[in-house]
Amino acid sequence: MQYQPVPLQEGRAKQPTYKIMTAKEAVSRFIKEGCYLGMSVSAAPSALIWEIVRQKDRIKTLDLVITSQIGMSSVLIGSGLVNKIEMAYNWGGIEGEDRVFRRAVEKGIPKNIEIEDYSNFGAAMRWQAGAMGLSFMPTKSQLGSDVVKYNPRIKVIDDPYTGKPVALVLASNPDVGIMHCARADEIGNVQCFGLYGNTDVLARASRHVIVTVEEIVSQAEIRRMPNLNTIPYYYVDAVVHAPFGAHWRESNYYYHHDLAYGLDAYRQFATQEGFEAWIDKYVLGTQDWNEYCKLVGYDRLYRLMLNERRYQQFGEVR
Amino acid sequence: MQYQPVPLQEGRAKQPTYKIMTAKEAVSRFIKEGCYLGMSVSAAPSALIWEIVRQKDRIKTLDLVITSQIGMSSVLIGSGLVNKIEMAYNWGGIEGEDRVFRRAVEKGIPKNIEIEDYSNFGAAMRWQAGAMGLSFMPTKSQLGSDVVKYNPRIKVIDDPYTGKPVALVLASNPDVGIMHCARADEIGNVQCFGLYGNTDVLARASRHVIVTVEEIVSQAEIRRMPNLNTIPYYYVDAVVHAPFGAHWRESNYYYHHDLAYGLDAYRQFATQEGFEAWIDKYVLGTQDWNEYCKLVGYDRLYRLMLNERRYQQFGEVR
Amino acid sequence: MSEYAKDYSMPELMAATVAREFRDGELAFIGVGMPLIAAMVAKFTHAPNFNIMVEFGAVGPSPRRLPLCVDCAVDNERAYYTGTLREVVGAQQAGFVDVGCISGAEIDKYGNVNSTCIGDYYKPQVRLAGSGGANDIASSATRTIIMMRQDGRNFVEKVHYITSPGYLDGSPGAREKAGLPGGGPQAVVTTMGVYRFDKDTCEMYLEKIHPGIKIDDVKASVKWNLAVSPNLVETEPPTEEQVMIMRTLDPYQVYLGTGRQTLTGDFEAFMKMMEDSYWPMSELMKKKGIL
Amino acid sequence: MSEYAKDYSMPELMAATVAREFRDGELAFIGVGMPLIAAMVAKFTHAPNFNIMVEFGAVGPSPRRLPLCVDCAVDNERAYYTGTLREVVGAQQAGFVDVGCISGAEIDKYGNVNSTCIGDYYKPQVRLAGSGGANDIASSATRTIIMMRQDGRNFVEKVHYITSPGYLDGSPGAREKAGLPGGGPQAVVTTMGVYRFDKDTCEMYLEKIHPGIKIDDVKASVKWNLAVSPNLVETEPPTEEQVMIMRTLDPYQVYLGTGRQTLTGDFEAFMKMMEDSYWPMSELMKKKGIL
Repeated sequence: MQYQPVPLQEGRAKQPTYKIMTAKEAVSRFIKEGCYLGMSVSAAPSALIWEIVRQKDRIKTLDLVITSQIGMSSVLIGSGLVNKIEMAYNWGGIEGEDRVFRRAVEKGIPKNIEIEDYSNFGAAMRWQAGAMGLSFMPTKSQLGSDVVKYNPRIKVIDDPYTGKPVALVLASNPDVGIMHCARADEIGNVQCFGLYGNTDVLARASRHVIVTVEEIVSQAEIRRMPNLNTIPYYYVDAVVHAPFGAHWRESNYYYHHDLAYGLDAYRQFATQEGFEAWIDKYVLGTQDWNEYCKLVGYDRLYRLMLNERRYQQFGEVR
Repeated sequence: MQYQPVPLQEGRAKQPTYKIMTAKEAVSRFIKEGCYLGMSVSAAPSALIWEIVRQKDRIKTLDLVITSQIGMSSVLIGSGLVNKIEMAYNWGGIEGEDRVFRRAVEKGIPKNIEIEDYSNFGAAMRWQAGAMGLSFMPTKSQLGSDVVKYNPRIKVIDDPYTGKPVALVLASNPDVGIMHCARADEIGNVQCFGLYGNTDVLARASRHVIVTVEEIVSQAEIRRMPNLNTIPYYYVDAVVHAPFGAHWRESNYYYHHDLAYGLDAYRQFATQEGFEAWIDKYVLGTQDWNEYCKLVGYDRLYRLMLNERRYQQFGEVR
Repeated sequence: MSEYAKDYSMPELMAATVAREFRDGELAFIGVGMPLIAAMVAKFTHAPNFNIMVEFGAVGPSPRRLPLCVDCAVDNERAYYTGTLREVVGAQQAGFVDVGCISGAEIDKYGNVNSTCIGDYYKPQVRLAGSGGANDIASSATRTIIMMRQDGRNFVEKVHYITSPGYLDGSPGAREKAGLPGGGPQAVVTTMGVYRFDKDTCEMYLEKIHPGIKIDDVKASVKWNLAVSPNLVETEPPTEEQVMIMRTLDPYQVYLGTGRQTLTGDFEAFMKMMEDSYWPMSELMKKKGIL
Repeated sequence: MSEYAKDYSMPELMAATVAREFRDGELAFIGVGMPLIAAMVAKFTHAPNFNIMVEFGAVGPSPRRLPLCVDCAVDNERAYYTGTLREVVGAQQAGFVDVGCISGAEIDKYGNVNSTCIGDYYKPQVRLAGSGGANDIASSATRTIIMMRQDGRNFVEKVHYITSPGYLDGSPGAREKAGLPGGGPQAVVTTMGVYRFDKDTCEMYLEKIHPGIKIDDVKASVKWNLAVSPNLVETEPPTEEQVMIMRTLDPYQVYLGTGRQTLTGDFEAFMKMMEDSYWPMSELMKKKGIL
C-alpha cells in the first residue's frame, strides 16, 4: 500500500461559463480536419454549414452523420468536403430530387462518397445510445429489409428475452454536433420550440456542441420554465447568435421554409457548375451570416417572419 | 388466392374522446384483481391510491412496479394488497425508516411480499423499453453488484460491439399506470411541470393510464405550448380532477410536501395497529378525495399552496 | 353526402382514395405530399377525430397553411404535441400508430418497396433518397398504405433493394419471423388502380381500377402475372366536397399538380399562397367544427 | 477566508468535509440530506459555479428553502432544467457527472456499500430501502463520495449485499472488467474520520481523523485490519462561514440534528420554517453573488 489515493478522472461536463462567440470562431475552434460531424434537420444549421464551406481549405474532409437531411448536407457534399455519410434520408423533400447527392454517389462528382444507410428511427437511436453512454440500442425497424443486409454495423441478434430477432444499432458519438435552435442563455442552456427531431440527443451524444440561435436570453428566462430547456449547459461548447440562421429552411415560430428560394437553389444544383456558381455567390461570396442575410434581403426574411407569426407565436394560439 | 384482404389489426391508440371521470369510476373500470400496477413518484398519485384501498375487497391483490416510491406504495403494502413489488427504492426518504415495508418483508405482516430489486436507472429503463415496444434496454448500472446476482430478469451479456459486459433489463408494461400531474385537457393531453421522474415513460408503457390532475384545461391551452405536452392523449384512458391529489407529497408549483403530516403518519405506521387506525381514519373513513381534503383541512392545504407560490409559479421567477 | 365531382385530376382521385382508407379516431403517421392532403380530406369529411403524427415530432397539428416538409414549422401549427422523432416513431414501434403512408420507386408483388437505389447498392445506376421514415412505418405501423406512380417499369418481380418491408418472401408468418411488429401493407394506391394483399398468399391483387383505365394496360405495366379480383370494381371518384377541400388547402397544386414549377424563384407567388390561406382555411374549419 | 468555527456539531463537521471534496465548475449528483447541505456550502463558498443534479429530474436549482426529497418541488426552484430521471442519470452514465454522494448501512474495505438488507436476501433480518440511485451513482459517477455513520458494526469484511459497487474484490481493473464506467469511491466521510482508497490495492485507509476521536477507537470500529496513512492528519474543522450557511439553510437541523422530531405533527413550526427562509436565503445569495 502506497497511501496514494485513486487519481481523479476528467469528467465530460462543460462548465457554466460565457460561451457566446461568432460562427467563424466556433467552427475554427472545434471543427478539425477529418471531423465526424453530426447535424440536425429541425431546424437546419445553415449558418454553420455556410461557415464550414468558407473554411473548407482548412477542414478538407468530413464524415457526416445525419438522420434525415433536406438540402443542407448536400451543400457540404457538393463542396467536396464529405468522405462518408451515415444517414436515413438525404434528398430534397418538397424541392424534389437531390442532384448533388446523386452526382456524388453515382458519378463521384466532385468526389466519391461512402454511404451507410439506416432508417430514421435506427439513425435516431444511434444518438440515443451515444447520449446515454451506451454502445448500442435495440430497434424493431430495419428487420427483414436490405438496410440490415448492406449495413454491417446493424447487428440482428436473437432477443435474450423473447428469442425473436431484434436489430441493434451502434452508438454514434460525433466529434462535433451542430444545430440551430430557438433561444439560449450565455452559458449554453438551449430551448428548442416546436418539433426538433433529434436535436436533443445529437447534442447529448456529441463531444463538442455548437448551437446557433435566433435569440440570446438571460439565465432567469431559462429558469422561468425549466421544462423547456432542451439542451442543458453541460453539453454545450459554443453559442452563436444567428437570427434567420436556418434559412432557406424553417425555424418554428420564427419563420417558415422559403420554398421559392429552395426550389430555385435546387434548380441551380442540377449541374455541378450551377451548384458552384450558387456557392460562389451565396456562401463564398459572403463573409458571414449577416452578409448572407443582406444578400437574400432582410425585407424578404422579415416577410417570412411576419407570415409565420400571423399563424403561430410560441405561447399563443392564433 | 382467395381475394380476401389481410385483416385489420387493432391498434393501441386511445381515441380523442371525453375522458373525465371520478377516481372511483376510473379505479373500478381499469384496476382488476391481480392487476400489474405501475405508479409514479413525482408527483405521487395519492388520490388514486386511497381509492384503490377503498376498493380493496374487490381488487384483492396487486403486483406493484415502481422506480422509487416514498410512503405511498406502503399504504398499499400495509393494506395487504401487494403480492410482489418490483422496485429500486421503497422507503421514507426524509420521513425515515419505512416500518410498513419492513414488517411485510421481514415478518409477513400483513402478508408476505416478493421483491425484485433494480437500481433507479434500471427500473426506469424497463419502462423506457416498454414505452418503445422493445423487450429490453441496456444499462451500465447494476453491473458487478448483487442487484444482478439476485435478479434473474437482469441479464448480463457481452456487448456485441465492445465485448464488455452490459446489463439488460426486461421491459415493464403495467396493466395500469397511475400518476398525478399538473394539468390535462378533457381528451387526455397531460402536462407535467417541474421534475417528473419517469411519469412520461410509465404512461407510454402502460396498457391503461389513469391520470389525476390539479387542473383541467382546454385543448387550446395545450396547443398554446405543445412542447409542454408530457403525455399525449393516445396514451390516456381516464382523467380525474383531484386538486391537492398528491398530498402529503408535493405537486411542483402547486404545493410542497407536507412534512409535518408525513412525519406524523410515519410515526403512526410504526405498528400495524397504528397503520390500520390511520387508514381507517384517513382513507376508509372518507368517501372520496374531497372528503379526505376536508379532513386534512383545506386551510392547511391552502397554506401549503401559498408557500409554494411564494417561491415559485410556473412561467415566473419569484 | 356530397355529389361526385365531375372535374377532377388523377392526383385528386388518388388522394380521395387514400382518404377513404383512414377511419375516424385513428392516429396516422403521415409524410408530406399527397398523403397529407388525403389525411386532411379525411379529417374534414368522414373522420373528424382522425389525427396525424409527423415524423420529426408533431402530433395532431391543425394548420391553416400547406405543410412543406416533415420537419416544417407548419406541422407545428396548433399541434397537441411537439418534440422529438423518438416520441412519434417510438409510439409507432409500440403499436400506437393505426396507419402509415409510404411511397417508393419500385414495388414487388409482396409489397416490398424500394426507395434507396436502382442497380447495385455499391455502384447504383440511380441513387435515391434512402429510407427516411418509410422503413419504420413499414416495420411497425398497424397497417401501411402505399402510394405509387405506376410507370410500366416499377411493379417488378424483385426490387433492387428492400427499403421498406412488405410481406418479404410471402411465406406464412414471414413478417413475424423477421421480428416485425406492424401488420404490413394494406393497400397500394397507384395511378391505375387500388391493390390489396391476399390474406393467405400475401400476394398483391387488383381490387379496383380507376375510371378510364384498361385492365390490359394495368396488366402490361406489372412485371409479374397479376391476379385480379373476381369482384373488380371501378374506383369511386372523389366527391365535390373532397375536391373543394384539396383545392382550398393546396390552391397552387404544389402536391397535386405543377405548383412547384410555378413557385420556383417566385417569392411573391409563394408568399401570396402562404398569406391568403388563413381565411379560407379558418372558415372551412369553422364550418366543419374542427378545432 | 473565514475563521474556523469554535462551536460546531459532528454533522456540521461532516458536511463541511464533504463540501471540500466539491470543486468549482463541477456537476454533482446529489440526494437530499447531508450531501445537499454540503453542496450548498460548497456553492456558497469556494465553488460558485458548482451545480447539482437531483435524481428525479432537476439540474442547477437555486432554492431558498430546504429541499425535502429527491423528487421535491423545492428541487425545482429556479432550476436550469427540470424533467426526467433519465436525463440526469443518462448524463451520469455518459460521463457528465463529476461527483456523486451515496450512503448506506454497511461498507467493506473496497468501498462496496450495502443499502438493501442485513442477513439473507430472501429472509432478511433487516430489510432496507434498496438501491434507489445509489447503485447508479456508484456505477457511473466520475468519482463517488460515501457518507456513513460509523457505529462499530458496519465497517465489515464482507457486506451482506453489494448494492453499490466500490472496487468489488479489489483486484486490478475489477471495475472495468465488470463494465462499470465510473471512477469508483474517492473518499469515505464518517463520524470518525476521512478515508481514501489506495490507487494500487484499492483498499480503504484512514487519511484524516476527526478532532477528539482516538485512533484506537477508529481501529476498533473497523472489522478488518485498517491501514492508516503515515501522514495522518486531523480533519479540518468547518469555518464560521460554513456553519453560518448550514444554519441559515437548515435552521431546524432537519438534516444536521433533531429537526425531524421537532416537526413531527407540528404544522405551524414546519410552515414557519418554510416561510421564514425566503429573506435570509435571498440575502445570503445576494451577498455571495449567486443567481
